[in-house]
Amino acid sequence: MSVEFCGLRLVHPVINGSGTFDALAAREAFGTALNVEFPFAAYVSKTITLEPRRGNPPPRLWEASGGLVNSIGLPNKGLEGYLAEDLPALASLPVPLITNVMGSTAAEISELLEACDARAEIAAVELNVSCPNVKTGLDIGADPRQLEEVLRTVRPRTGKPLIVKLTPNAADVSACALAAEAGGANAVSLINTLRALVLRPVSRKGPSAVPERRPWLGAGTGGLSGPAIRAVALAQVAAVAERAQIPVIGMGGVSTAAHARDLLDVGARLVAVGTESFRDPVAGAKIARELAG
Amino acid sequence: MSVEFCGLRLVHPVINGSGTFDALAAREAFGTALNVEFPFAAYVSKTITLEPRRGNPPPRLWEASGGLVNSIGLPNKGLEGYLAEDLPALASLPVPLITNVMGSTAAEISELLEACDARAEIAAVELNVSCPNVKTGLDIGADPRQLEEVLRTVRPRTGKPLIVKLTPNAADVSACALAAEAGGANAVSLINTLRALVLRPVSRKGPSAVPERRPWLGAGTGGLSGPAIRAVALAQVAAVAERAQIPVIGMGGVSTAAHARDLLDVGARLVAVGTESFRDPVAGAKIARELAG
Amino acid sequence: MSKAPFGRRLLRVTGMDELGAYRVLRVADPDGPEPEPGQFAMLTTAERWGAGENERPYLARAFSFARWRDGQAHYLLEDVGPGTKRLCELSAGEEVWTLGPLGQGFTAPGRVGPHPRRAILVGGGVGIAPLAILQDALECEVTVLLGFRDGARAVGAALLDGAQVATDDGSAGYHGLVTDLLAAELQRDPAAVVYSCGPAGMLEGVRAMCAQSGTPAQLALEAGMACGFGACFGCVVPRHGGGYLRVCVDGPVIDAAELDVVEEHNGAPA
Amino acid sequence: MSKAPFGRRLLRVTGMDELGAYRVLRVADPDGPEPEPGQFAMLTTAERWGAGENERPYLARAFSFARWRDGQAHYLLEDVGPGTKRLCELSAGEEVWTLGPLGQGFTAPGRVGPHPRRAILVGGGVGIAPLAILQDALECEVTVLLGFRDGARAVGAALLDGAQVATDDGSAGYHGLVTDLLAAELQRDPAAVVYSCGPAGMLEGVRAMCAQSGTPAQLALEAGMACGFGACFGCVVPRHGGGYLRVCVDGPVIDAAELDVVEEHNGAPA
Ligand SMILES: Cc1cc2nc3c(=O)[nH]c(=O)nc-3n(C[C@H](O)[C@H](O)[C@H](O)COP(=O)(O)OP(=O)(O)OC[C@H]3O[C@@H](n4cnc5c(N)ncnc54)[C@H](O)[C@@H]3O)c2cc1C
Ligand SMILES: Cc1cc2nc3c(=O)[nH]c(=O)nc-3n(C[C@H](O)[C@H](O)[C@H](O)COP(=O)(O)OP(=O)(O)OC[C@H]3O[C@@H](n4cnc5c(N)ncnc54)[C@H](O)[C@@H]3O)c2cc1C
Ligand SMILES: Cc1cc2nc3c(=O)[nH]c(=O)nc-3n(C[C@H](O)[C@H](O)[C@H](O)COP(=O)(O)O)c2cc1C
Ligand SMILES: Cc1cc2nc3c(=O)[nH]c(=O)nc-3n(C[C@H](O)[C@H](O)[C@H](O)COP(=O)(O)O)c2cc1C
Ligand code: FES
Ligand code: FES
Repeated sequence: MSVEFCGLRLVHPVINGSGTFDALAAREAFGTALNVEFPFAAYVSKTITLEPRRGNPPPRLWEASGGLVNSIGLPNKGLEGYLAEDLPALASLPVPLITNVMGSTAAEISELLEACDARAEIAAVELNVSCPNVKTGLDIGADPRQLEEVLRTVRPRTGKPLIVKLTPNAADVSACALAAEAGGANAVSLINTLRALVLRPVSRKGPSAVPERRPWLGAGTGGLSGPAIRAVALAQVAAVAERAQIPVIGMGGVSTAAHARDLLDVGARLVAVGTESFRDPVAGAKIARELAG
Repeated sequence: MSVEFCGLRLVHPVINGSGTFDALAAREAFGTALNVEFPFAAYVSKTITLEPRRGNPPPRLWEASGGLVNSIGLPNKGLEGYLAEDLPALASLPVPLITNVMGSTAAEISELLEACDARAEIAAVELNVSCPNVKTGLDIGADPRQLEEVLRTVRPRTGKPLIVKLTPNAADVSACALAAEAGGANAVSLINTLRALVLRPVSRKGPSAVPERRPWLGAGTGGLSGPAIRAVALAQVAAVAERAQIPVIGMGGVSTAAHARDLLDVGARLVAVGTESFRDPVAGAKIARELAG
Repeated sequence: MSKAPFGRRLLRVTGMDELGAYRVLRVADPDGPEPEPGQFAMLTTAERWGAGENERPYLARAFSFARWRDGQAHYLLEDVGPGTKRLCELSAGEEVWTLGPLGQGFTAPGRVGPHPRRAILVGGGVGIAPLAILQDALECEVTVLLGFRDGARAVGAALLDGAQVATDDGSAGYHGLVTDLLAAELQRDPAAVVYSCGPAGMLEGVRAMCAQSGTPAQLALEAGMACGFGACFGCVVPRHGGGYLRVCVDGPVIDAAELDVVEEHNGAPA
Repeated sequence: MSKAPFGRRLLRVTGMDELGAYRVLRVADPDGPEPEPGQFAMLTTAERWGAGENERPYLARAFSFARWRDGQAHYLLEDVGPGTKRLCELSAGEEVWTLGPLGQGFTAPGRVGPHPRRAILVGGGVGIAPLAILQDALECEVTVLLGFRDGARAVGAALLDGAQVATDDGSAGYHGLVTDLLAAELQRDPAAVVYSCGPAGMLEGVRAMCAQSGTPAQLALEAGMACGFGACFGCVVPRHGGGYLRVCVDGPVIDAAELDVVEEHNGAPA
């Protein structure tokens, strides 16, 4: 099952979706068992921004029909904190490290890429142009022209493989993938969460006066992940894989090897597991094992 | 619960999604009971095109996680057949009739609108610019500029209320809604199905040779509807209702009065029920009754 | 055609019996209209529909009426996936949402052929279900030919009277295809009306054979269905002369002359 | 902190008992590490998780260990939604996926306060669960104060020894808030360590009271959780000094000094 990806050799084709597995927290919770069969063939960090971010106010989660709506808001220590505190620890993981970054301007992204480029612990960089929870990044990812332009600017800043994580909230995702390719991306990954909204439930008690309905999530809208988006993900991954020359990382609602198989069969080189890891932290390993068997 | 919509007075705010209820077939199946409590406050026809269409080859359906993927392909008798054969029968329904049409060019759409304008049985026209199963129509709906331009051309062809059914497969649906408004639409409706793909299951028997994976649906890709898309629909309807001045028909995954309430509370004037009617043909009436109670 | 009450109804399960590899589900429907042979209902369980592997079943599933007796509907079930599995788990006292009777049933022999001396019922697997209720209604001479994959399924033949049985593996009755039995019957006397229900391959055999011998045939088809009452346009099969038929409202029983060929349209992998 | 085995484990239910308005679920975990008081597990049933109204539950649900005895985990359950409803339906012999023990438990009195003469356990509703296993472990003098909405819930007080009970409706014990009882205890002798778990409003009362009297307090918080092991960043509460704490890995037991205020963050309508 070993697979080549942007010059990296991975032991199997299953990795994690950014922001859905905190290897350092998992090591605290599960101890050394984590490293015995690390569930992913490469580890993708959560999104790192230039400045530290606290993330969004709670509540941040909602259980939807066959899925999860989240609005986490990219909490992270900022580039400096990540490089100084987390990177040395992440380097001890038994798999290659992919650092996911996001910036709202080409200048910001350049700075992020340069900093990553300087660090040997990082095997590849994933650029998040797709997070629906944060204003920045969204526009770049949804507009092919802008995406290509930004990439042309930032691409020279790192010699490491550059993966562009596309936004699914676009009219034509494969056009965005081609723009990423033209801009110098070595791979694309998709899909990120679908823009979604849930409201606070109506009070059961109380008088009949119409209550003012507010969003449930602290930040207003969120992103839908999990089984509910699986068929949408498969369509987008297939459309991108058909047109793009560069390898594709497919994700969205994968919870079994059969779902992973579908993504690989429409042309994905790697598959990422996100929400399913919340239900079972070893889901990635199980899926990889079943794919191989 | 009576509600005003584009000059029409509807007895309640629940209608059907285009293509999800065939009133004439239902009358055959259920007899006159259908008219006793017709489940919708207005009846929306399935999409009518200029020429007759057979629709897509089977299979046309797939049961997805919390939803349905379909690729029906807009089978219909064509404008002439519809006006001659179906319209007289539909006119006997106890509610106003909204005719849904689709054309791939402004000229085609103009012809459709003009023909509808001439018929007193039709209370309003819904223009489908969003069907993911058919190449035509998609581009118009996803690009605000093109949408506005087309609407400016076709709008004068009818004095009846014109509803534009937007595509959800767009980067910024509210921009499309504003374009529709600027182009002269009297209302917008959303969401249509999300572009989706499912593959034929891998054979359980047979040798280990990797089978060629083909799409399950006869036409390749399809559209996802039902509970799985509910949170996505709510986000899009809220975004549109916040910015548009014209009334909004909200739909997507509504299966209970609570779901309908959510859409109304984020600003929809009417709510449409689609896939849930497949599970229970009186779902619309039940939801309307519960909303009122 | 019996019209269905508008809206699905919550009905009580009165029994669930094993019949070889199949189950027979009985549901009390004292106020429901009596179905015509060949009609079907859309069923979902009241509880735990939406559960299970792959988050299915979600939509209702279609089942032929296999019998109608004492205000009870009988259905013959084969567990082939999440929906049928869930239905097979039911026991007396539980509840089922029922929408129906739906669709076009079989046309009586007198209205099909010119001089119908007898009816030949050709069933395959769980597709024997609508032939049972048809046999209950027929007054002419009836020949019953039923094919099954194996002996456990062949037990289902008890649902009909006087059936000649064929099995793929020879474990019961004739070792071979039920269409071999039909060929012999048609050879013996082609002046009959054939009523058939079963897998697509079998139906196609029946269709081709009847076309050749000039025997009118009524075929009860299957197709994946989302609604069962013509709303979704999902259940189509190609019609002779172009276009499609909706199996749920134009069928499920369709005159063989309306079809060029009967094909498996559920995309099931070979 | 006890580390959890990596991956969820399928464990067998050994018992399910009523306890007033609550249920006590027992699960055999012969090979599992013994949890520390205050730790929790993420549970889903092996069957029919994914069913029901609104197509939930889908994600696992968090439950405090209420007791650990003879290789069995005890959980105190209150049916408040689809996940707890499903768990409450379990009976002996069925199976539960278990991930845990997870999170930071209570800190022993000797390591919290300088001269801890006694521990005061303040629980509200189903939040009494982690205080039971804590009481099992404590060796110092213990005062137990438990508040409930009504008499049916107050039956749950039997889970702890020697509890003083308060009910909102006066149907059992003191008529009023458990924090009234705490105020009296702190007045009598503030040199204690307070351990508390319950609804946010109660915890905030406890926090404010202890802050005023200078009594160290350990609060076991709740938050909506998707994972329970720090992966999703979904379960946060604002931390004193800015930023957020993840309740699942920084808690669920959090030193009151780390918090400015305890608020309901599940957005439950008032
Ligand atoms: C008019 C009519 C009458 C019928 N009468 C009977 C009867 O009397 N007795 C009886 O037992 N059956 C009958 N059937 C068939 C019955 O409806 C199906 O067996 C049932 O719908 C299967 O549902 P399931 O959930 O058990 O299995 P599913 O898995 O839904 O169905 C199995 C079939 O669907 C395909 N499939 C697999 N996955 C999916 C998916 N995700 N979405 C869609 N399709 C998928 C498979 O290839 C397979 O062909 C009848 C069907 C029709 C149309
Ligand atoms: C560390 C910890 C320990 C716990 N220990 C216990 C214990 O020992 N015993 C016990 O009974 N409980 C305990 N809980 C609480 C328990 O986890 C919840 O009651 C449970 O998750 C509720 O799940 P549910 O499906 O039954 O109800 P849900 O409906 O999921 O939860 C009810 C709450 O969620 C909100 N809600 C409603 N709809 C949704 C939706 N669609 N998505 C998300 N939220 C929604 C409601 O406002 C309500 O506040 C603990 C929680 C934590 C975090
Ligand atoms: C709680 C949560 C947090 C996420 N955080 C990030 C993130 O920081 N950066 C990012 O690029 N994607 C993030 N994602 C998106 C996932 O990486 C993935 O693209 C998406 O969830 C779809 O996969 P799934 O259905 O398997 O979860 C997040 C998803 C979830 C559910
Ligand atoms: C089987 C099926 C057929 C549909 N046909 C049409 C159509 O002809 N024209 C159209 O504008 N929308 C069509 N739609 C979209 C629905 O009107 C609706 O926008 C969508 O299904 C979302 O609503 P729901 O989740 O309640 O089904 C169709 C949807 C389904 C499921
Ligand atoms: S099943 Fe919906 S039209 Fe036949
Ligand atoms: S529940 Fe996922 S981080 Fe705490």
